[in-house]
Amino acid sequence: MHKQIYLDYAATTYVREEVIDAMVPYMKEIYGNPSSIHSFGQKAKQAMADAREQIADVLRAKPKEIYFTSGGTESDNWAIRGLASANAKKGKHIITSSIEHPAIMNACKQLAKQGYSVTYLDVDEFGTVDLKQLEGALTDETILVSIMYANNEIGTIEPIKEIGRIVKENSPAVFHVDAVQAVAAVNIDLSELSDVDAMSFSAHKFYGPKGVGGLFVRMGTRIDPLLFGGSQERKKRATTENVTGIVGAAKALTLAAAEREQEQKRVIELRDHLIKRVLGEFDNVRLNGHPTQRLPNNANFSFDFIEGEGLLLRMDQKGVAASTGSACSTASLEPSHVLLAIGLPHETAHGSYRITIGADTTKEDIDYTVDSLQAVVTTLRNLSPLYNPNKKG
Amino acid sequence: MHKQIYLDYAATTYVREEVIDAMVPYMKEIYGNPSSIHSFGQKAKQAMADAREQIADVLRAKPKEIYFTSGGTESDNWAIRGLASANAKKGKHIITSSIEHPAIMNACKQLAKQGYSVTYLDVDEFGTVDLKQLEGALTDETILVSIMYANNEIGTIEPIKEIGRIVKENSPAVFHVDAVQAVAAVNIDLSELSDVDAMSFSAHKFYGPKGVGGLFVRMGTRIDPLLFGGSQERKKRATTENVTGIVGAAKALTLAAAEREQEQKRVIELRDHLIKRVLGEFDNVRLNGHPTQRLPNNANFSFDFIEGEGLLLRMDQKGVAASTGSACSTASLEPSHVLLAIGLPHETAHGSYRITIGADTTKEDIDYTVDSLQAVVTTLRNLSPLYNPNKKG
Amino acid sequence: MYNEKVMDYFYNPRNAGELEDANAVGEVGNAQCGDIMQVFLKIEDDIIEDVSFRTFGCGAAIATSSIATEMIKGKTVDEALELSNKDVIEELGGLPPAKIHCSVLAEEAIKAAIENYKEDEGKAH
Amino acid sequence: MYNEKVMDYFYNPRNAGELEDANAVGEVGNAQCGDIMQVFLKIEDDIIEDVSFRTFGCGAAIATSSIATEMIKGKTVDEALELSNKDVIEELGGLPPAKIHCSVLAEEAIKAAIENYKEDEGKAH
Ligand SMILES: Cc1ncc(COP(=O)(O)O)c(C=O)c1O
Ligand SMILES: Cc1ncc(COP(=O)(O)O)c(C=O)c1O
Repeated sequence: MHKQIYLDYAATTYVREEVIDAMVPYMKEIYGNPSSIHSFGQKAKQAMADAREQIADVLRAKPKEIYFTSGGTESDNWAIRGLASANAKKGKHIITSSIEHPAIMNACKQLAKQGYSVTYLDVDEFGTVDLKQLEGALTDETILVSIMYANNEIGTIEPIKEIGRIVKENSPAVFHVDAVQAVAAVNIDLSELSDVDAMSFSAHKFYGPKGVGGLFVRMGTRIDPLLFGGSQERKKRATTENVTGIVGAAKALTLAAAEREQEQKRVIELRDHLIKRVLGEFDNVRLNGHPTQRLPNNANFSFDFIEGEGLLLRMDQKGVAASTGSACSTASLEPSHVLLAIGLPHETAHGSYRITIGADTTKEDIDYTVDSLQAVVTTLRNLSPLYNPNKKG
Repeated sequence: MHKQIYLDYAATTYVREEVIDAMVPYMKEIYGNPSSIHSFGQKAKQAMADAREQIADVLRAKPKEIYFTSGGTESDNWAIRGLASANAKKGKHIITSSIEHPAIMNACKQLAKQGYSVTYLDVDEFGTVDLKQLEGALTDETILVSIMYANNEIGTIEPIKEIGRIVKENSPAVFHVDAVQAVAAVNIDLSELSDVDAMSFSAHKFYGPKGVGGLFVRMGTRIDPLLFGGSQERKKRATTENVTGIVGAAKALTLAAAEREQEQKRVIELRDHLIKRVLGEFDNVRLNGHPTQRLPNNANFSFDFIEGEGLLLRMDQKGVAASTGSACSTASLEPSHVLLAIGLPHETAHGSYRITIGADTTKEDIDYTVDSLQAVVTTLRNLSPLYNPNKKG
Repeated sequence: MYNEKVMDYFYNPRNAGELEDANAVGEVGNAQCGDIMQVFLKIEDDIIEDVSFRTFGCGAAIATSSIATEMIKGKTVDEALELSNKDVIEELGGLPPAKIHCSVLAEEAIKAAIENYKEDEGKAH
Repeated sequence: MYNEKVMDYFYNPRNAGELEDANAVGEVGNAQCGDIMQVFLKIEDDIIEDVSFRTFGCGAAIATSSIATEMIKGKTVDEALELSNKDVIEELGGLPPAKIHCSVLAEEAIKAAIENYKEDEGKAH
């Protein structure tokens, strides 16, 4: 068996040892239901309050502005539906981008079926949202704008502050940000990003547990619930709280924030080494996403003439686990909407390979990965009817 | 400090040691995203498939009929909204009972705002749904009936099989069952309960983790999603799956099923001992719920002349953690809708005290609890303007 | 949920029970709402010489009842009439938002008792 | 996701590459859809003496291409025409539902090659 190298940290992470240690007591001893008024319940409630405060501290928000959810998808769905319906009296127009995560895209499509109109903003070749188009699209009827902080496939970081300013200057809309890929990875200061009214995050992207996330909702922003039932989360989100997961999320985010500066530097070095080698050593390859405004850990390449699923599987056979935006891996038969939105031709979009670096990645891993890519890309190109070794792209 | 006695197992349970042990590897090693096609992802996917099969086995369902969610509330909300909207073309009438959990009640109220009509069935003094009224309420327009398997406050078990038969004989409606309190505690055979089309459960009620539950949806039953995004859970429920929680839920349910017979016997003995002592030793007390058709671990009493929150807190001071349906504990100022529905006068409803027994409960705990109740009830009655010690109720 | 002072007044209520020699009684609330308070006053020369209470209600209701009786003991009737639920909450160091309404009970019961006393006084003259 | 046999044919594709002395070539699919297959046949006396393929596509596309070439090698042209995508899937021991469409590629590419061959034959006569 080969060495196993995980390079798919954008898909999900393991849970850090310290986070597991922080969580276990909430399964064994402090297991009360936070809604219970007896001591078992009150201790759990206190743990949740502490976790909320820790997360608010990192994001420079108020604890009351943090609501816990079951993950990024619920946060995104809740934001889109809850903010739209709470503001439906003012208008029915929503703006988002054409490279959002399906959790935003499909929530918007649902609303479109219910009489809302949705504008999908274009992005340029680097994946940056078209700000001129945004400004032109905003009207007095626009009630909600949702733009991601950083794209999950190509890593492009959007100009959130600028977008917020344009939204507020030109419309009464509330501004939601899907920051699932950005929280922890980059420094987000919500006290400074004052035009951001709501923001989604998900713990399994930053070494916390799967199945827990959150939505920041700025004080004064009205939002209708998505889950109805008991009066948990100040009546905004019913269900017995996942105290263990919430404690884990807070621990993970606190650790990430404390180590961010140092870790970012390390990860960027690895990523740049990877990009330099791949662009230097391969023909007919391109780096997708923005050259500088990108997540520290993301490198997304398109290898011409080959298809991504085959690439991914053959790399997996060599022990390297990464991701692709190839159609074949998505069950939809369409290649990634993100790669198409940045203008890649279909055949190039099919050959994309996303490498996302994380806490355990070493320089040796990167070098092994590039060496393996050499072999795999050659093999697959030789198999490909599109490839003519004599004619270089 | 006193001994701490937890008697609120219906609110939530701790996570069993074996379940924690089963979960930890999925945080540390098998942490891939089940949607990833590399080996890390495929191992996680396999774990989820195994968990689904284990749960299906216990419930005598097919693995494909089990969908994972973030808990009982999401399952209930999803069932109500998803089944209603998938069947809205056939009609807009929904039937439920007046003692459902808020996760059902409030989901129904939301639909009522959207043009659905909802019938809330009465229950008798024991909390059993009125079957004659059900039969009369069913029409060709009835698309959904949702009745709980067992009530969370008073423990009454509803005649689900009979209800299913009546529903199917008199309407085209689909039949959903909120079995959050019943799954694991009682033996549910979905192959035999063939009129049940959907059923909710939640792992933190049976020594599994908080924040994970499921919805059984029988093959052929149409349901719209509640969470939109990626194509997880056969496109019915988007979000990166909580693999760790799902593995934990399956382990917990499997263990519970294996030990059920023996544990049920033990718990019923403790409960009956408790009921016998309380009814024998207190004046002006009543047992709420059905005398025989009740959850093995549930005893719910009303102590006249006193208010439940005070009772609960004073018992907590003595180290006993239980629950109350008192208004003051619910933030709504109305006492439990369940206690009012079984016909308790307000003042009696205010004095309710729910004891739910679990894996760690001993006979000594029960005796200590009854002894403590003696002291606390006396103290509070002496404080009460409603109590006249000379005049026995 | 409650702070320590509230818990203390709930677990160890001061002035609990029926006052044997009360010359004024007030009762407010009703069982349906889950809150009833009785206050017993012994008033002499316009001074509240002694006071006690009985309360059917939650922890906050009992604690506020108890501390309110302490707060008016030794005061003149007019001073006692000035006691507001805000004063009671302050004295307890705060209550959870959902429990603020409970503190009104004590204020009202004391007012009711004094009113009854004044009526009786009026009749006596 | 894929069974072992599929993985084997994907990792170690039989008959991969361009056949130097092919007398029939078929190509189907297009890069836009993410699937292209070329099949090269050397037909002699109505018998498929040799065969190879090149495929741009996912694991399933490559595996089905490869096994399909094996299945027609040594067969008559008419026998090869009878090969269906169902046969290919069966031979591989099954494919995930989302991948069934990939198996059509091989069937179609072989048919296209034989058609081209017959046309050329027709012209030669
Ligand atoms: C940008 C973005 N939004 C939303 C999500 C959904 O998060 P989750 O899988 O936790 O539901 C993800 C990741 O899956 C993401 O990358
Ligand atoms: C009958 C019933 N339904 C639904 C729920 C909601 O479950 P959860 O808290 O897991 O959302 C509960 C428990 O809280 C319950 O007892």
